[in-house]
Amino acid sequence: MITAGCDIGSRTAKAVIFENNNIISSAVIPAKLDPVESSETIIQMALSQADLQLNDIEKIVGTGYGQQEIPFAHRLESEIVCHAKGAWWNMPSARMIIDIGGQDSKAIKIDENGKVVRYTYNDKCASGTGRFLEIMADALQVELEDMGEIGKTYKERLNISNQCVIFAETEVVSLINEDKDVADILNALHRSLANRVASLARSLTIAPDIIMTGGVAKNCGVFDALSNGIGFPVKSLDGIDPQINGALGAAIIASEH
Amino acid sequence: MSIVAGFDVGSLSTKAVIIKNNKLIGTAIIKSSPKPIVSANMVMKKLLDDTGIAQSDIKMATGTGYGREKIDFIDNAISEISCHSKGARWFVPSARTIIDIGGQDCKVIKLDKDGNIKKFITNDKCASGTGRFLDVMAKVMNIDVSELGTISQKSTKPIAFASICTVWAQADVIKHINSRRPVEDICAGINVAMANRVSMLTNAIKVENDICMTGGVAKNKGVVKALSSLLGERIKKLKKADPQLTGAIGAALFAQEKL
Amino acid sequence: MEKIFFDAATNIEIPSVQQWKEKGKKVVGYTCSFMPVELFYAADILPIRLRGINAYSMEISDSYYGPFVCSFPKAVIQLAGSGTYHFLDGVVISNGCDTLRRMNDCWRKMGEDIKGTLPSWMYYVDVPHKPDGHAFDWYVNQIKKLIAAIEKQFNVHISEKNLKKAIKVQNKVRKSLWELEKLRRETPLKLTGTEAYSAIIASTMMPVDEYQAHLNAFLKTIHKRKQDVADGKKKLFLGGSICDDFELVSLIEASEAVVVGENICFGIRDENDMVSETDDPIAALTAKYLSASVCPRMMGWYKERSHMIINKVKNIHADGVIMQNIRFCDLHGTENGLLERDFEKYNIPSLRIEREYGPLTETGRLKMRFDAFIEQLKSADINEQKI
Amino acid sequence: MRPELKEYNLDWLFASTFSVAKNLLKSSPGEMEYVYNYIPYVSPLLKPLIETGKPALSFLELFGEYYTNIVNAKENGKKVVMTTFCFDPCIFYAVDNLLPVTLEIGTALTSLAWKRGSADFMDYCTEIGFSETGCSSQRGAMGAYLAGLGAQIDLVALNMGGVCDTNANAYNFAAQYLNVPYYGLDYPSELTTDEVREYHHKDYRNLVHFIESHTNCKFDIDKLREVLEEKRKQDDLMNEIEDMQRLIPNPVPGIFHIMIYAARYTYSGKKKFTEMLKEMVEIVRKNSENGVSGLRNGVEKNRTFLVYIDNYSYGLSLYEWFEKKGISHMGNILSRTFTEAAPYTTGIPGTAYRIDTTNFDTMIDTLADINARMPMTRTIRGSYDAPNMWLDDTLSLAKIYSADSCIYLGTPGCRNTWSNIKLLARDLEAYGYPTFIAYGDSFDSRVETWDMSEMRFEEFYNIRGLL
Repeated sequence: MITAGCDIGSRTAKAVIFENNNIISSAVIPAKLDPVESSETIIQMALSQADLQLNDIEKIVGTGYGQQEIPFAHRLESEIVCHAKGAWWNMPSARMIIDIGGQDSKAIKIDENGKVVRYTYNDKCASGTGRFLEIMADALQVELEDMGEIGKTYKERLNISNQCVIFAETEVVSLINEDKDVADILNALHRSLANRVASLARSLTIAPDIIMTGGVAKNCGVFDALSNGIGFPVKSLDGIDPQINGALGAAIIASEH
Repeated sequence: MSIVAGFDVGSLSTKAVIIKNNKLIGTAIIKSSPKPIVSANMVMKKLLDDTGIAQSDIKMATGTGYGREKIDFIDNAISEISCHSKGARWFVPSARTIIDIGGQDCKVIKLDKDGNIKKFITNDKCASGTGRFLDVMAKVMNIDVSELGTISQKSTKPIAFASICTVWAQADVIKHINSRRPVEDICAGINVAMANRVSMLTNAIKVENDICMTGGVAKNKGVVKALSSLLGERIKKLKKADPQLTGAIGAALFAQEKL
Repeated sequence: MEKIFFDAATNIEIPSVQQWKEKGKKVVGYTCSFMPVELFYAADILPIRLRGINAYSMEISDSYYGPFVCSFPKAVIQLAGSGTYHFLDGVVISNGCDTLRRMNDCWRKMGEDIKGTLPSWMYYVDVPHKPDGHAFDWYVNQIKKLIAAIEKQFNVHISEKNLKKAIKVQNKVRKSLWELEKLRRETPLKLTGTEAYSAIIASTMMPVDEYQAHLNAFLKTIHKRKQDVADGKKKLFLGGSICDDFELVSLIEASEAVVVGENICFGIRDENDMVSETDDPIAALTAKYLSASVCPRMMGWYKERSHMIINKVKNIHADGVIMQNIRFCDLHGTENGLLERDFEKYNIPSLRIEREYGPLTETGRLKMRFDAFIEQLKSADINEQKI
Repeated sequence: MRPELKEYNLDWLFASTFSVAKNLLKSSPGEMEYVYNYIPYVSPLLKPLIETGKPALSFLELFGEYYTNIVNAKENGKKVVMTTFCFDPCIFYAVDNLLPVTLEIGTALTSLAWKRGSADFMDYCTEIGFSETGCSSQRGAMGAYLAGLGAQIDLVALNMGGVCDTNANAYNFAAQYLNVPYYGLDYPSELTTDEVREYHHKDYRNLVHFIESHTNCKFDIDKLREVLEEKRKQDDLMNEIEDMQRLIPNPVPGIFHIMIYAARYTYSGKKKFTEMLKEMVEIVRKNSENGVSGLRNGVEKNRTFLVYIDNYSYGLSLYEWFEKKGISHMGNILSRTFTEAAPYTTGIPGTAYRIDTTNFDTMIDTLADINARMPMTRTIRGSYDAPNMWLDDTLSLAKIYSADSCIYLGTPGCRNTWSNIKLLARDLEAYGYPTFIAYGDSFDSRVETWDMSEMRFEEFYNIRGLL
């Protein structure tokens, strides 16, 4: 049975094709303004990689911010359930999943069967979301993908404390004005974001293994800082791009129904 | 013959003007670079190139704006509040209430009849009443921030947003885009949300006529219209120059006084 | 500036506290200015004020406190959770405001999650929201209960004699602090607000005898000074929410201003702010700590408060007032709104700001407001000259 | 505030809306539909209300009368006292020339039925100096009274000292701003000790003195007894409704919670409220006899207990959503009556009150005890996990009502619950109650729009498998 998962987020669109408990193809693109267009483009990309046609797919589950707009989805599932499913499939020892998304961040607690036991999402403004990094990348004029590596080379420990993304941006600008090094500022930003998200996990009471999923997991600065903020080592998915985890979970759910 | 200059280094844009005998003879607006000193040098170069004036001809220069203290070629630095008041009076000599929506904050200033600051108030709360709010929203909509006003004019039914936080409002905007609500209604909703925040601040200071709006947002007809109707008062148009230059003009006028 | 005071005001576990501990003596932390420190000194216990300075992140406290909450108690919990308060032998929390009283709950919960963060003794003091009548009697009883609890927990006896002695000692400190306040009203002005304020905060962090000695020395140095630190500057009064993160004072003074007085949960109000040495000590402490400490949490006492504050502003000859409140501190936020109207009636220029508690990592926006306010005050001067 | 809003007096608007709306009940369905088209903002509230039949008429009559009396207060030589919910206003009705205005009810009604809710009034408070982060429940209606768009307030009296700073602070602000006398009852953090009881009694006697001295009226013992006896009847009726709520399916229509909430904090001790309750009991009894759920479609899929307050900011959207999903609304903290007869107070000495009308003193003590045991003054005053406080109450209520899940709804202005809700939710989860914390504002739709909230609710019920 071939199934697919399609995750239309506010920043990126992801798709995974899944057959016999294996990922056979996956794709990620920046989201387009029209979610229908995003979903059609992304599924075609994943299909052509696997050399398949849309009608070869038996079941498609849609998820993400724009899930309502996916024209070909047979079923919709919340990102929370999809991320839980994907991470648990990849790593059955997972008990807690942290997903930093574009509009919100979530901490999810699951049981040994991958079922969601509790979850929480970020509560205050957006300083704990992927948007935060994007706005900051803009302000610092660095590429989003490079932030992690650059931040690793920091020398001075700076602090960003504001609760509001926009005002945090002001803090960043003022650090630039003070001729602070970009790496030092990035390091502070990563810690600031990670600490906001860490509080989500802490409020559910920590349970290992903790897996970080979503695009931001690729940022090693945030990833490392998260372990510190939680006070417990965070793991990454085994051999899978963390960004496709939601779509993967969706594809797995499709195969189960 | 006295040539003076005013520089307004803001978080989103950097503005500069040259004034000669009380007359505006050169203006420049550029997008700010993260480093104010870089912005200041760039705007200075543009100004000199455009007007053909040599830097040495500028007898006095005053700086204002977020990065004012970092500019090395100015003679003194004065806060935006004072500069916007001064500049607004140059546009509208009868101005008593000045509303300036900047990139980082929003200020409402009350002046006495001679143009002295009687009281001012700024929003400290959240970025939802600042220029950055419109900026972020325009970006989500994939339009230029300058288009927000014109597009919104076609709207008959502005959409209500969660207006307490910029980023929460942004989530709302994305939701409405996804569900294909008319772009003009979304834009109008954004402008109204902005006007709501600003009117609250303005009312807190008890407006006195005439009211002026300075800064880039003054060019957004949607916000100005919504704000006028909320306040129940007309907002005077700044006609002599681009309202975005008000701070820089005020700075230049301070420089002129120092001569 | 007196380094010893500055260090005490900007650090939590200062050397004098460590020395106190090394002698095998106990240290207890408390939350509000309603707490009679004399009780602890009478038992030879060092009381220190719980503070939230230098908390750069909130990942621990945000997992207990919700988002719409003042950052001061959050910062205290964050520090407690990171082990900063490991040296405390006990904590006494009172209901200064809703968020502060909930600190008790959050701290206990945190103790379940993070080993070693819960002090061995936690005690809650219920401060009534009225300063007189049956509330007075209630607080007398609360103090008696607290005494009994201290005696039991630390196996000590708090005698009336020791209590009276402790009152005397604290009154001496208050007299010296009043001395300091008087100096801040003089021209030429010989000390900055940052200096004065760090000395005031240090009084809640240091053993009293040591503090008294340093304060005496400090007063002497000031007297010897000649320079007017207020020359060409505006004199300001600072009011509002708790403000032991006195970077704010320094930031104001980085503009052309000097802070000559405050009303922010620390220090003394006036020369009568003393504890009677003749009355029954517990009643005397209640009279000072409850009845004379009316703060906005005591609803219905605004007129008395505004009268006191306006008089203070006049007495110190301030040119203007900066009223601040920590975001989500409605008590001070609202009182500042009322005060703003009253200041206007008395022609006292004022500036109202809302801020976050804690390290000032970004000062641009605040500095612009202070600069503009001072420009406003100066332009008013020029006008007066014109007239 | 919008200039056009300054044209209308809020009390008058309510008085006329409710007085006119009650005529709707005499109309044919066709006529009703026709009228609804002309009142697009009030109709989403009126429609489900009117569907309840008799109690709706009483509700509309009650509020028509309540606001008409306030509008005419000065003409009739009456004084107006501004008070809070969670204060039992029956004491005011024991004085001839006094009428209470309860801000939170005004805010809720405005949020439910006005086009822009009470947003303009809330902002007006900020404009005149009140803290923007203060609780929205007061800020709404308070703005109207402070702007002079409602009755002239003569005095302020309430009972939130020691329970909720933000609440007491708002009334303190109003009193200072309007320059009228203020009296606030104060509550220690404990509930059941003798010392506390004595504190309550002394404090309440000061309130009695305050009322007498500012109204130039002496309390009439017969009038007081009459009011308290009426209150006793009301308590019994509310208890009866609550008791039947334990049945599965729950026979109580969700909207009754809003109707009782609004009436008990404005019309306690008044006959009209008793009438409404009697009619409600009749409906609930009939439902229970037939084994029918109070939900309109009759099928109960989930029983949700609201651990704090309700939501009024989206009109009745949340209620309608509950109806659509088959979720029984098990009431919130404000639905409770802590009398001795209440099912959740039996066997816990000192936590409930008893109405004793023997003589003047016992009646005043009774009133003091009642106010100390109003839902919030009782439950939110101490540590959330102290005996008889928030956690205890929530757990026992959730158990008694066989709740499947819990929701926290509140306002960002609530310092107490936002300092504790994460802890409470954790404990409730540990006891097996899936708990959702909503970030919206119960009175201000600008904090989180209904679209967004709906998405979150939908997510919660789906993920936790509650439907």
